[in-house]
Amino acid sequence: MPETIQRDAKDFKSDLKPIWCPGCGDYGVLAATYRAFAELGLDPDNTVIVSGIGCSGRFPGFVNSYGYHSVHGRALPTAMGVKMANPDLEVIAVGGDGDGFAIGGGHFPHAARRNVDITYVVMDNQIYGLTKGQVSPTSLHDQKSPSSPFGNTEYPLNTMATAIAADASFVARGASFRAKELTELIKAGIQNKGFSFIDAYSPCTSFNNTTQIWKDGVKYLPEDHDSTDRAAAFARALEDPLTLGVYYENARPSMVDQHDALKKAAEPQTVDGLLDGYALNIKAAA
Amino acid sequence: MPETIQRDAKDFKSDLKPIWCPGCGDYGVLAATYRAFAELGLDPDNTVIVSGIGCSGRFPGFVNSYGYHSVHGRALPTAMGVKMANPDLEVIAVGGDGDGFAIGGGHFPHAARRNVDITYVVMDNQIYGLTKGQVSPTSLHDQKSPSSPFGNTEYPLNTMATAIAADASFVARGASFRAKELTELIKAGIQNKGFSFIDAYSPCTSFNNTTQIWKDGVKYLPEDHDSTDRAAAFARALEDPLTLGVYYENARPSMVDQHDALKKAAEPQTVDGLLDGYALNIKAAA
Amino acid sequence: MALPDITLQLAGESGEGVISGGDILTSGAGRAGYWALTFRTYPAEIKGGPCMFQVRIGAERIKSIGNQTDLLICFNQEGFELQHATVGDEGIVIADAESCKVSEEFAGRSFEVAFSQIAEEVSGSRRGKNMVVVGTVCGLLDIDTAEIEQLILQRYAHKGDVGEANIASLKAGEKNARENLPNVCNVDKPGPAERERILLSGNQAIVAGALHAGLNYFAGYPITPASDILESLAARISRFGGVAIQTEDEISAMASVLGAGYAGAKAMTATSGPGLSLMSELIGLGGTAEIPSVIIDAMRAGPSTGMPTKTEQSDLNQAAYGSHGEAPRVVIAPTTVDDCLQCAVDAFNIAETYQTPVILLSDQSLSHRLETVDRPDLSRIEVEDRLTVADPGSQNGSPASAFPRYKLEPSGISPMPIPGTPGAYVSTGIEHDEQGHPSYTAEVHQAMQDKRFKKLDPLAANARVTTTGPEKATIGILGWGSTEGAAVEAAEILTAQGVSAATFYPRVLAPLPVERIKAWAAGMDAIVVPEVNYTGQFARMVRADCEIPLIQFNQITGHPFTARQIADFITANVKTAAGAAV
Amino acid sequence: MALPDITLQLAGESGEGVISGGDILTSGAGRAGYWALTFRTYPAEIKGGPCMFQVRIGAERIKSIGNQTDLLICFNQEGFELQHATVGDEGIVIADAESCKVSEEFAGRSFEVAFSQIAEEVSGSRRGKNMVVVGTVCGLLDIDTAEIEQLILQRYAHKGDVGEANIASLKAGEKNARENLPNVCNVDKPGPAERERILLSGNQAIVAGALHAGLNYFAGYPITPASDILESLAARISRFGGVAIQTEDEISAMASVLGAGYAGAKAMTATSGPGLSLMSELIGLGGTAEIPSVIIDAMRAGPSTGMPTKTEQSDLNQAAYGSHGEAPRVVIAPTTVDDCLQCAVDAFNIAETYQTPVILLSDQSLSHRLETVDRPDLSRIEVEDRLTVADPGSQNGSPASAFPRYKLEPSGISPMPIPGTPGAYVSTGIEHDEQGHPSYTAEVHQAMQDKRFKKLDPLAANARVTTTGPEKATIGILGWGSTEGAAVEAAEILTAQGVSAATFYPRVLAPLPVERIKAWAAGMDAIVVPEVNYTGQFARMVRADCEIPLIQFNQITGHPFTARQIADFITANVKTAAGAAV
Ligand SMILES: Cc1ncc(C[n+]2csc(CCOP(=O)(O)OP(=O)(O)O)c2C)c(N)n1
Ligand SMILES: Cc1ncc(C[n+]2csc(CCOP(=O)(O)OP(=O)(O)O)c2C)c(N)n1
Ligand code: SF4
Ligand code: SF4
Ligand SMILES: [Mg+2]
Ligand SMILES: [Mg+2]
Repeated sequence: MPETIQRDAKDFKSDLKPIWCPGCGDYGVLAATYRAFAELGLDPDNTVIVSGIGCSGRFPGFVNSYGYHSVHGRALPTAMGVKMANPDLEVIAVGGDGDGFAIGGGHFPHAARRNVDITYVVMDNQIYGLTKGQVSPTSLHDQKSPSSPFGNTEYPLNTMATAIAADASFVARGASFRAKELTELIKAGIQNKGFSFIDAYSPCTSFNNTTQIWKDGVKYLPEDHDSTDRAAAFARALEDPLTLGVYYENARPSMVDQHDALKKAAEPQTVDGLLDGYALNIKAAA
Repeated sequence: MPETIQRDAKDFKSDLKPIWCPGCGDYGVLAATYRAFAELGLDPDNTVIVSGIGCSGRFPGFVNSYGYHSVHGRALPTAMGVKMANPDLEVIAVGGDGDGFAIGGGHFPHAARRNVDITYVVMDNQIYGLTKGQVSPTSLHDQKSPSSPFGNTEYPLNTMATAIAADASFVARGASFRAKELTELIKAGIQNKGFSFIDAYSPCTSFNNTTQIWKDGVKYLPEDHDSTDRAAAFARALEDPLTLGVYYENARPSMVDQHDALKKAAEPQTVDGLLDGYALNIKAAA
Repeated sequence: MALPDITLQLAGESGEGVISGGDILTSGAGRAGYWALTFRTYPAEIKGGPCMFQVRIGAERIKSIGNQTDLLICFNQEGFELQHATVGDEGIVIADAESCKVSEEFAGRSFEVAFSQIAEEVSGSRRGKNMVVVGTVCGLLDIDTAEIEQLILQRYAHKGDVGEANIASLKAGEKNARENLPNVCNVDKPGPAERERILLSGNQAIVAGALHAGLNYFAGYPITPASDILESLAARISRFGGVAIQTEDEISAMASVLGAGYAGAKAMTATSGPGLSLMSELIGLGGTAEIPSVIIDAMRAGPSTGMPTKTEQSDLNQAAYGSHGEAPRVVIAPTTVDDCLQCAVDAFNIAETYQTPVILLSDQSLSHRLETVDRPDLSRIEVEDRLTVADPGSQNGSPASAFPRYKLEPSGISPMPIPGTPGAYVSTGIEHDEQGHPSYTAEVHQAMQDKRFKKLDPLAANARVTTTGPEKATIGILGWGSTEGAAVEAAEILTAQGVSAATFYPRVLAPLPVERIKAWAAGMDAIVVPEVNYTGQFARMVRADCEIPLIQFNQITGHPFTARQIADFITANVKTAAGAAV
Repeated sequence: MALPDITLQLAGESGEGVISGGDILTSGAGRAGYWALTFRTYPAEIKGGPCMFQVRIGAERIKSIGNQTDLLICFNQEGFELQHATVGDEGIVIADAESCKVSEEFAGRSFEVAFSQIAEEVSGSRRGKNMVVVGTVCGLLDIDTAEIEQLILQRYAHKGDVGEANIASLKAGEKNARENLPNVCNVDKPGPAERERILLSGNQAIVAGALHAGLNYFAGYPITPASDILESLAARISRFGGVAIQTEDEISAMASVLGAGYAGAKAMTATSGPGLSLMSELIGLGGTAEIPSVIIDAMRAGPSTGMPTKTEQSDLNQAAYGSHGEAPRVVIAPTTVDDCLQCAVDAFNIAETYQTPVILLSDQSLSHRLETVDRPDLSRIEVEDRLTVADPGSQNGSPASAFPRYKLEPSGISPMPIPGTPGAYVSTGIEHDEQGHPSYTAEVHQAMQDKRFKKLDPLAANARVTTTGPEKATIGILGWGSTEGAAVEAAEILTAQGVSAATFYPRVLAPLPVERIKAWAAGMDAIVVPEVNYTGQFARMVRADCEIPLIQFNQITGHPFTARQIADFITANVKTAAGAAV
C-alpha cells in the first residue's frame, strides 16, 4: 500500500482544455469528478477513465489519469476488461445517454448482473450532442429535434428503472449543477464494491437547453427512502424524473470477488502439465 | 378485408419436421403457436415469423406462414422493419434467451419504448441450446455448464422486471408445458396493439433439463393482480420466478399509430417538388 | 484579365456567419448564372473554433475544389494564419481592417476592408459582418446582388428587421468594393443557361434520388457526415408515404432495413465507416438471403473514429469484403452531386433487380459540398422493381410454406414473393436449398454460391462508366468516386502540356468491370490510380482481377485532391515505356 | 501388401458411440505408436442424426485426411448409404450384420459383423456396439488393445461396470476379427518413436499455446467451432491466475479484450465468422490505438450463418480488410495442430511486440481434428513481451496526462505505459498526435498511418514460412492454413508422376511477405493456389501485391481438400509454359 498523498482537485486537471460549449453541463460533472478523486485521494497513475464517443466521451482527455477513449457505445465492456485484467486499478466509465443507452445499451444489464467493480457516470442531456442534436433514448416523448421534426414518436427510457431492474448494486441520480451532491454520489459510487451507476443530468446548452427547467425542477429523494428496497426504489423511479439521490443499493459479491475466489480455489498448473493430459505413452511396435 | 377462413392448428404446420431433441420445450411453444394462430384465424400469407439463431431460432421453418430466419440477436429490429414496411402484416418475433437477452439484449428496451406492434415470444430455457449448453443471461447463479464449470458467477437477468422497466405494453410469462394458457397468452399478445413480450419457459432436455422442477414449481399470478399497476407488476416480478400470467399491460399509441398520424398529417409531395427547393432561378448575365 | 473561374475562401470563427455567408454567396452566384462547387472545413470544437468556406465559381461547370485560393477573405487574424498558405502566387487577400494584419508577402495584393464597422454603420449592428463580406465579393466580381437580397429576405422572413439590416450590410459591402477595390479580380461572365439548374449537396441529391426510386423505409443512426440524410428524410418521407426511423444503433438500422426489404419496401440506411463496420454481419445476411437493400456510406477519414469531419476514400475494402464467408454485394460510387442522385436511383434499381445489398460509397467532401448541376429530368430516370411472383400456385402447388424462393434460374434471379401475397417461404442466412430449407451438402452450397455471385455478372458488363480523353493515350487515370472531377481536370492540364491523357471512372466497383477496364487500359501507356486513401484499395482490387500494372497515387490529407496535385504527381513520377518522365 | 497408412471411417447414428469409439480408437492407435489424423461430420439435428468419424493412421506422420476410405465400418444402413461413395476401389466395407445391407459393387470386399449382438453376448447390453467396432478394427489392423483397455477404464472409472463391459466388447470384437477376417487389410507397423507424442485438436493446441504465451484474460461468446476454446479456458485459466469471461456478445468480448490489453494483460478472444464480423469496428480501434490483442477465428463455411459445422477458408478478406478506414492488423494462419500451438504463441508475440491486433485464422477442420504430433518442447518456444516504459519521467516530465504514448520512433513502436505505473495518457481511436491528443491535420494523419503500417514491415520480411520441394520446379503450390498437408502430399504425388513440384506456406498473411513470395515464385513454371473458398481470397491478395500470375483452385464442399483433389486439378488444368498439360 503506497502512502496516501494529499491531493487537490486541480491535480486531476490535464493539460488539455475542454472543447465543450459554454455552459455545457459536462463541465460540472468534470469538476465534481476532480473533487471526488481528490477527496478519495486517488492516484492518477492508478486510475483509468474509460469513455465511448460523444461530447461527454471526450471526458478522459481532460482528466490527469490514465484514459481510454473507446468507440461509440463500448465503455462498459472496455472498463470490464481493464478492471478484470488488473483489479487494483480504480476504473470509472463515463459517457452520454446515447452512448450508454442506445448503441451501448445492450451492455448495461450485463455489467449490472456481473456486478463488475466499476463506477459508470452517464452525462445525460437527453440528446445527441456531438452529432448536433438528434433525439436520444432519454429524450422526451414529442420532443422536437433534427431527427424528430414533428416530435419524438418514442417514449423515453427510464434509466433509474432500467438500472434497478438490472439489479445494479448502486443506482443514483445527480445533476451537473448540483456539484457538491454529485461529488458525493461519485465518491459513494467509487466506494461501492460492484457496479455503480450514476445518471447525471448534464444540460446541452447548444441543442437541448434544459438548464433552467432542470435547475428549477430538481428535488431530492425523501430522507426516509429505503434504498435497499428494490420494489420501493422502482416505485420511486416512476415518480418525478427530476428527483435526485441514491435510489437503490444491493451489496453483493462483485465480479472481482467471484473471480478471485475461483483463482484461490484453483490448483496452479503449468502448460507442461496441461500437455501431459494429451500425452501418448507410446509403445513402439516391437 | 378478405373473408375469414376457418383454420385448424394443423394448417399452420409446415412441411419441415422439427429437428429439436425429444422432450424439448420448443415443441410445446410451437403447438401453442399453431393453436393461437388458428383460433385467431390468421392468414399464413399475411403472417410473418421472425427469428434469430438458436434451437428456438429454427421455429419459423416449422410454421406454414412467411418466415425470416435472421442472424443471431436481430429478431426484434428485423421484425420492426417488416411491420413498419407493411403494417397490415401480423408479425411475430421468436427466439431464445441468449438471442434475445445476450447478443440481442440491446434492442429489447427500444422495441418496448417504440411500442412497435409485434409479439415477441422468447423460448427461455436458461441455457444456450444450439451451441451445446453454455450459460445464458437467464441462467441461475452458480449454475454449472461447459462455460461455467465452477458455477455461474453472474446473476440471472429478471426478464419480467426488465420488460416492465422498459414499459413494454404487454408483459407475460408462460410455459411450454402449459399449452392452453400459453396459447391464450400468445393470442392476447397478438391482439395487443403494441409491443407484447411473452417469456415462455421452455426446458432444454439435453443441456439444462428443468422439465420436472418447472412443472412442479409453476403457479399463476393471483386473480387480483392489477396488471395496469407498473410498480405492483415490478414487485411481482421480484417474487417467485416460476409465477406465470400477465404481469403488466400499458396500452398506449403503437409505433404504427404514431407513424400513421405523421403520414396523415403530411401533405403529399413529389420529387420534382422537392427539387424545386434547390432550384436556381438563373438570370444569365446580359 | 478575367479568370475562367475563381476560387475564393471565407475564413473566420464559427459563429461569425462564415458558413451562412458562404451559402448565400454560392446561391446568389448560382442564380446569377455562375457554376459553383464548395468545400469547407469544420472546427474541432462543438461550437466555436476556426472555420473556412471555400467556393469555386465560374462560367463553365466546376469540376473540383480549385488548385489554389484566388481570393481569400479573412474575418480575423486566425483565418489569415490558417489559410494564407493556400493562396496562389497571384491570389488576393482581403482582410478585416480591425482584426487582421496580413503579412508582407502579400504586399500589393492584399487589401483591408472594415467589415464589422461597415455593418455597424449601415445596420446598427456588427452582426452583419458576413453580409458585408458577401457584398464585397459581389462588388469585386461584379455579381448582381438582387438575387442575394431575395435570398436574405426569405431566410430572415420571420426575424423582424434582420433581413433589412443584412441587405443594408450587403449593399454597403458591395458599394465599398466597387468604389475602393475596382479591378482587383475578374472572372468570366457566364453565358445564358441552356437548362434549369439546381444547387444542392451530395447528401441532398441522394435523398432526392432515393425518393425518386421509391424509397419508403429508411432507418439510420446519426453519424457525421451522414446524419443529414436521416434528418432530411425524417422531415419529408411522410409526404411520400414512407417512414424514417432513428434506431438505437446501426445494427438495428440494417436489420430493420432487411426486414423492410423482405416485406417488399424499398429500404435504405445511411451511415459512415464505423456504422458500416457494425453492419458487416447483416450485409452478409442480405447477400445470402438475397434481400434488396441500399446502404449509403458517406466515408470520412479513418481508421476507427479517425477524423470525422475530414474526407477519405478508405471504406472500399470494408464495403467490398466486409463480412465473413463470402457474401455477394454490389458497391457503387458516384462522382459528382448530380451523379449522387443518379447513383441513388441506380442503387435501388440494382438492389431490386439483383436482390442484393448495394453499398453506395460517397465521401465527406461529396456529401457536404454544394454544387450547381443541371436539373435532372426525373421522367427520364428509370425506376426498376423486383421480380415478384405472378402466380405462385403454378410454381408451387407444394407443401405448406415451401415456395421455391431460391429456385435455380439460369439468370440466378428467382422470383421473390412478398408477404401479404401467396408464396410463403422462410428467408434465411443458413445455407439452403431452393425452398429455403437448411441444407449443408457440397452441391447445394456450390450451386447457391454460384447463383448469388453469378447473377451479378451483367453488372460488370453493363454498368455505367464515364471516360474522357482519347482511346490511346500516354497517361490513363483510373479512379472511383469523388476524385473524378480533379482527375478530368488533371488530364486537361497534362493534355495542355502536350501529354495525351484519358480518364476512366466506373460506377460499379464490385463486381469489378474487369473486361472493360482491361480494354480501356490496353490503350494507355501508363495508368495512374489516384485515391484519397493510404493503401490504394481500388488499385489493389484492379490488380487482383485485371492483372495490369498500375501506379498508385495515395494521399490522406483529409481533403479532396486538387487537379494540380494529380497532374504534378504524374509529371514527377510517371515514366512511360519510352523511358522519359512525362 | 501392407499399406503405408489407412483411412477408416465409422459411420452411424449420433448416440451410438460413433464419435467416442473413434476417439478411443485414435488414442489407442496413437499410444500403439501410429500417427493419426481425424476428420468428422456432424448431424444437422441438435441430438441424433447421422454422423461419421474418419481417422487416417499410419507409420509416418499423417498430413491430410486421406484420399479415399480404405475401411468403412457401418453401424447401420444409413451410414452405408451416406458414406460408401468415399470408399476406394480396393476399400473394404464392414457392416453391422443386423441392420445393414451392403450393395453388390462391394462384393468380395464387404463383410458382416454382428456388432450389437456380440456386445450383448459378452456384456449383456447392446450399448457396447461401438467397442466391438473398435475391437474389430484392432483385430483387423493388428493393434494391441492393451492401451485401449486402459483408456476405457479411465474414461468409465466412475460408471460402475461399464468399463469392464466395454472391455469385454472390445476384446470380443478383436477376437472375432482376428478369427473371421484375417488379412482383410494391413497397414505398416510403426517404428520406434523418436520423441514423445501428444494427441490433441487444433483448438486444444491453441489453448496450450496461448497459456504458454502468458494469456491471462480471455473473453468470448459461444460459437461453433470455437466454443471449446472458451470452455477449455473457463475450466483451467484460473489455475494459471487468469480470468475467462463469457460475454453477452462478441462486441463486448472484443471491447473487453482491448481494455484488458490496454491494462497490460495478454488478452484473447475466440470466435467464428459471424463474431469476427461483429468485431470489425473494434479491431479497427485496436489497430489505431495500438493495443495488443489476439483474436482466434475458427472459420466455418459461410456466408452469413452458412454451414456452421462445415469447414471453409473464407474469412481471410474479413480478417485482412474488415473495418472501415484503413486499420492495420496482422493475420496469421497455422497449418497443422502443432502449428496451432506455435502460431498461438506467435500471435501473442506479434501482438505484444508490434502493439497490434493479431487475427489467427484456423478453420473447422483444424479446430476439431485430432492429430498426433511430436510433443513440443515448451522451453524452446520463446515468449515476448511488449515494450513498456522504464522511466517515464525522463521521457515525459511534461504536463499532466500527456505521456508521449504515440511517440514517432523510427521503428514505429512506441513504449506503452501500463496503468498502475507512471506515464498516464489517453488511448484513443480518434486520430491523435504523439500525446494521444485529438489532431486532424494532414501531417499528423499521414505520420500516424505511416507509423501504424510501417511498424509491421519486419513481419513480412522475417515471419515463418514452410516450403517443400526444389527451388526450381514445374509446379509451385502456394497456400495458407490447413491445406498445407494436402498440398505437400499433392506435390509428392506429382513428383512421383515425374512432375517436379514445390510448396510455399507463409504463416503471416497480412502484411503479405511480398518479396519472399516473389523470390520463390521466380523458380516456378506455374503456380497453383488451392483454397477452400469461392473467390480465391488469398490468390487475389497475392496478385494485388506481388503481380504474379496464379492459377486458382477453389472448392467449397465444406470438407478439407484431399491431396488427390489438388494433384488431379493440377494434372487436369495446368499447362506449363512449354504448353503441355502437366
Ligand atoms: C458506430 C458509431 N455510430 C455513430 C457515431 C456518431 N456519434 C458520435 S457521438 C454520438 C451520440 C452522442 O450522444 P451522447 O452519447 O448522448 O453523447 P453527448 O454528445 O450527448 O454527450 C453519435 C451518434 C459514432 N461515432 N460511431
Ligand atoms: C454472431 C453470432 N455469435 C454466436 C453464434 C452462435 N450461437 C448460435 S445460437 C447461440 C445461442 C443459443 O442460445 P439461445 O438464444 O438461448 O437459443 P436456444 O438454442 O437455447 O434455443 C449462439 C451463441 C452465432 N450464430 N452468431
Ligand atoms: S453540444 Fe451540448 S453536450 Fe456537446 S459540448 Fe455543446 S453543450 Fe455540451
Ligand atoms: S438442445 Fe435443448 S433447446 Fe435445443 S433442441 Fe435440444 S432440448 Fe431443445
Ligand atoms: Mg447525450
Ligand atoms: Mg436458450
